[in-house]
Amino acid sequence: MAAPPLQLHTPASIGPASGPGDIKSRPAWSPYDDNGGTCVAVAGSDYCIVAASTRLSTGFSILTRDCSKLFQISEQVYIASAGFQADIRALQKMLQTRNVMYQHIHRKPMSASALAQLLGNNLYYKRFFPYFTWNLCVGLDPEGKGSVYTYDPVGSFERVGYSCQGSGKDLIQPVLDNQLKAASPLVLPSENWMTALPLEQAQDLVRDAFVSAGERDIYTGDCVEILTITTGGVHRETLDLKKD
Amino acid sequence: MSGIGTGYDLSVSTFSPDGRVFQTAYAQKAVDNGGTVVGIRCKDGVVLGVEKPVASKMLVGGSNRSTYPINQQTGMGIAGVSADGRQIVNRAMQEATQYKGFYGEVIPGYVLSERIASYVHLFNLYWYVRPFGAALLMASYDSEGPQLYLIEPGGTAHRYFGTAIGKGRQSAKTDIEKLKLTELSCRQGVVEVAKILHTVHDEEKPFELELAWICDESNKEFKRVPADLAAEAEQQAKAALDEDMDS
Amino acid sequence: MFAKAPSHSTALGPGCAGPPLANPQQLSSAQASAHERGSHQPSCGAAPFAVDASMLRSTGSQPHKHTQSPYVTGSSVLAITYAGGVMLASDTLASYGSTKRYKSVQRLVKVNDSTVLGAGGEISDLQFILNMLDDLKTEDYCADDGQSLSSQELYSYLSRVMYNRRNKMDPLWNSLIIAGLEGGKPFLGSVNMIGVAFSDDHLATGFGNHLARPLFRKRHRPDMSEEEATALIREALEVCYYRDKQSINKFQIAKVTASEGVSISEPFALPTKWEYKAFVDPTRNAVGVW
Amino acid sequence: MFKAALHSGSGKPRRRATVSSPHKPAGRKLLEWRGRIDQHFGYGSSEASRSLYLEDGGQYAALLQAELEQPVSLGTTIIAASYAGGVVLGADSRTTTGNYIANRVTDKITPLAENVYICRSGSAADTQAISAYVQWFLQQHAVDLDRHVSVKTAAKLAQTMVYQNKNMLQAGLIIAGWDKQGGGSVHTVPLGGTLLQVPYSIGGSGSAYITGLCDKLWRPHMTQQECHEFVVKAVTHAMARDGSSGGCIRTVTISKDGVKRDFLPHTRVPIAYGEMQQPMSVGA
Amino acid sequence: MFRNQYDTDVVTWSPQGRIHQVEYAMEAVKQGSTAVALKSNTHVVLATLNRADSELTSSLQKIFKVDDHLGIAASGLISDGRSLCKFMRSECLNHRYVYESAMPVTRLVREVADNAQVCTQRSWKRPYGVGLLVAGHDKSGPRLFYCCPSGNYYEYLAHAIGGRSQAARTYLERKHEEYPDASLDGLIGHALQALSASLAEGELTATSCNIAYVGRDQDFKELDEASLQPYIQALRDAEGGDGGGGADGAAPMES
Repeated sequence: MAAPPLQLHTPASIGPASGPGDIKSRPAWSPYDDNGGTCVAVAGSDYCIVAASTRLSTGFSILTRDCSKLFQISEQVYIASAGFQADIRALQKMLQTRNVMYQHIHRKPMSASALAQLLGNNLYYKRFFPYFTWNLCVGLDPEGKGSVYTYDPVGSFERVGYSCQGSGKDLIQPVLDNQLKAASPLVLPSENWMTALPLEQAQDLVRDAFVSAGERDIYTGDCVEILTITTGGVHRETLDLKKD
Repeated sequence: MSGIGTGYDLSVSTFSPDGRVFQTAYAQKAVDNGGTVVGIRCKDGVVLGVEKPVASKMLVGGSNRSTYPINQQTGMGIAGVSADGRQIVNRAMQEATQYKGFYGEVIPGYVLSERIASYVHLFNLYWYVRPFGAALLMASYDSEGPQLYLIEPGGTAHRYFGTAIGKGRQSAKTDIEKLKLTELSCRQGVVEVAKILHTVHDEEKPFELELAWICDESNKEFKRVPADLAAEAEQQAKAALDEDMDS
Repeated sequence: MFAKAPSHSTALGPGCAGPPLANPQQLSSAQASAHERGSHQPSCGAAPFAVDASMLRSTGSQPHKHTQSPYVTGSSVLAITYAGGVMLASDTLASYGSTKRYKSVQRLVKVNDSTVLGAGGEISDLQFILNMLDDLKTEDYCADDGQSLSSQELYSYLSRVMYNRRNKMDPLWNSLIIAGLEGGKPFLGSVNMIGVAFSDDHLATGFGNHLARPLFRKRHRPDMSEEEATALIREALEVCYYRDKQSINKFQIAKVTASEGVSISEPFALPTKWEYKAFVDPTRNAVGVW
Repeated sequence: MFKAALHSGSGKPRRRATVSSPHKPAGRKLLEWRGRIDQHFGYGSSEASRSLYLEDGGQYAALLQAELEQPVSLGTTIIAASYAGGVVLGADSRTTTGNYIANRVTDKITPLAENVYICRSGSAADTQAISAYVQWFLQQHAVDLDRHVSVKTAAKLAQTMVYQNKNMLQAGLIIAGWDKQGGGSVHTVPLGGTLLQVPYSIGGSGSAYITGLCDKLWRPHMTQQECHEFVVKAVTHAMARDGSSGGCIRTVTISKDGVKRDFLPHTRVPIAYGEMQQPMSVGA
Repeated sequence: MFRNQYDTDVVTWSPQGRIHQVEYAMEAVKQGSTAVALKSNTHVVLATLNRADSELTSSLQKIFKVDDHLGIAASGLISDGRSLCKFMRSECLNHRYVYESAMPVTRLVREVADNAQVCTQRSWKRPYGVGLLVAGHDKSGPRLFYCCPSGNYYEYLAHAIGGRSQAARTYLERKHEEYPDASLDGLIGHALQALSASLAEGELTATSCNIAYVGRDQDFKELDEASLQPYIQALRDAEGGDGGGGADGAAPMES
């Protein structure tokens, strides 16, 4: 982004008639912004890890260093979202509301698969004025296996063994592919795609991935929040990243 | 009333042969049977007092409100069916908000009273509704000074220097007439209102006094009378009552 | 991964209210046409997805609203927390394009006994917002239950209002800072015209995000005393006055503390420094310099 | 409510020449243009203009059309100032359509109510429509209130219309008057629909030339006469530099004693630097 | 056949200034089984009786969770109660969506009551035939309200509604000084005592009643049968001990 040329005076401001209503000088606006951020999720056979950076940016500016991109829907189900923060917030609030309604009706919290479908439907519902959000839906399936659902902004989704979304995707996804790729999806159903890595190693991998992305992606940094979901509960840790 | 059994008193959209609308009169009856509500306009503001019967000692004290702010500059006291009264209060709040949004100024008391009266009147026109069983005393303090209005189930609105509605209205009105309202301050008015309501309430049933005012002392905002002043007024009222009994 | 050209005011970045720089930076033709279509280029390098703006226009006789732009605007608002309170500051200018037209417009407003709103951007939209908040306040007054909206509730409310209006393609052209005490703790929240909302220990809207926040990042501590906080805010205001052409030396500072509630200062001017020798004669010892 | 009313058309003829949209078929555009020639010049038959259009391949006509498609606009100088006890409103009298002076003795100071007047700048049609609506609302309101309306209410009504239709209206308004509660007060409603109460306000294209002058000359607590002189001087200097302002100077003074209109014909407008005094006209 | 000619719809005032239909609707509340509610300085407890009509049916749900901070117990036409509950849930959700906070109990109750009033003034409607005990906790502390079909609402320290509730009210009134400082367990004990006072025959079992509570740092929660059992046991012990003389032997801590 080149700096605007220096002006000793503004040509437009000389003519008194040209007020701010002057069409040419009208600032345009876009209903979208990209606030950056990276989310990673890894499914194990008895755990699920979800992590997201906490920096909120716009253009070359950092808005805040501490804005969580993880959102708890029910006890063991989370979504992680990067992209346009206002849309993310709207999506989170909508899902939260729907979860309360679901519980009033069904008297149980939403499962990861139920939320996954709901999220997909709602993203597609806004197909022609989409939520500009890159989402992961994360939790445990009824057998206690990690489950990760990955989305595009307009609601296409699939269950996978691991995924990365957001501004650091190009940096992290190849690493995950290299480290975690299991048998061919053609061979196994997706609910069996989870990695064989033990929990600690998977956590290390996620930490490394974020530290590396923090080096090269200006939208990933400050801090990463890592949640480990097991049948025993949810464990939260944070890891500082570079703050430049 | 001569309407009973004639069949002319079953609907608000029916006149009786002698030109009366009995349903409206019956609704007024609901007001007349309710707890007494007194309002007086003093030299520096308006005081409203409500006598609230307390049905059970398990009720939380001070709950079951009968006086409601409409906006900062206006308030109402309900006599009769309070559920009905609340609808009118809600409408008044909407009118006040709408007026402010449109004209950029606080709605003057008499404009609000007239608008509310029109609303109440609507329920006297159609067979599929019934008139409100509530009357409202409205206190306002606008650029024209403090004013007191009474809106009745028939859809009438009148401005008063002081008036009373509800069960004890007759003797309360007599008492109000004895007051020198042009010289009375609201602080004194609160005591007078408490006295009147205590006098009027001659049964042994427990009751609660709800006092609200809008005056210079309340910063021209409609508020409940401060607890200490209300307690003091009630004390004085009781003392005066005992004195009367003794003499 | 790479920063894309901001889509809004080139000076203030996306979602920030305010007129463009004197000479708005021309977007590359590709970007410009992309904006016309309303398409969006994700910074993560993924494929852009297009929004056909015409799809968003409501059918029928409804006028198209998304061409609006700000007319009378306010500039930055700065805000920091400190031990036991929050502090906001802004100047009192409302510009008309680059004309400094109204110089006594208060942009810090008391919302209720625990909350202050600071606003930049279109003043008429601010007045609209204030009318809504006034209605909310009256609602609280009428409920007469001693409860009023907390600053966090107001922040949440305003974020919904701003986001809903952007959804209607008819945004309220403001950047807002909501400040107050939440359960005795200082709270600062920021909402911009497209509904991006976040909370931090220090905030600044508009140009202040570039000029004041670096200073805040360096110097701000949550446990600052009120004197320290005042000194920091005043220094940041000074910087804004030196480097933001849409500002004047007439400021107000608002505070919310547990003991005193909301207080907004009378307008005041800051001492500024212009008498450095090098300022008087910049070309001395530097021949050939302009 | 305003919105609906505005959209449905006021029944008043809208004088603003229609800015043709690109979607309109060319034939219709031409028709409109012919109509306008007749309307604005009062001569030139449709046939004549048609041939004009055809002869040079439409070039001249296109130019003329561009000129005439300018909305009838009050490229204007308006002002209102408060003094101890009241307000003085002032305006020039020029209305233009592009470079053509459509009216040289316009009255841009319009009564909204007995005690409130408005200075209009921007599109003549828009400001007339707004004023007409505000007049209508205030009339109703005065009946409701049974007293004079407040200046603030008048300003708020105008503001609401400008704000809610900001995309469609070109209107810069100054509302001033006197009422019992607020005394004399000046409210300004610039383009986007902001409403501000100010000690004095200037507006229109001419105002840019006199901002400094007014900042210098205006003082609080002026007498009525001082305030009137201030207003006339301000408009004089604006007319001296702004081509879109000119003609005569009209003023309206409002105080508790009522409303007083004054008219300063062009011949008596003071001469500014670089201009010449015209010779005395015959019979003057 | 009719008691009088003024009692068949809600838009007819009787000459005495009464709406008979509304009064009849309030009778409907008494057709329901007993619901009891009481509050301390920190908690509100709701208790209802279940009358399973036969061994083969489940008993009707009479306690509804509205939001984390608020729930209701209904007596009368439970289906009316459910639709009011639905309204309350959506109001609370809306409030949470906009303000990200719990809706103040008083304001919700007032909205419900205003809704109920409208049904007493339109010829094509009938009043709700249900009484609601509303238990909630917000910034102002624990609150307990009774919403009546007439559109009136009252704030109580303790209250009982439904058939045979007079006995429960008598109990509640007799012991009311103890409630403000009572522990949650103590409150539940009192609620069960009140409930059992209203029993026509037999005694209270964990299946024949329901308990729910809400309070400071305590989301609205309905006890299941197993966690109710110890309280029932404590009630039995107390009754055995001093013949129903109160809940001094508070129930054991819930594990």
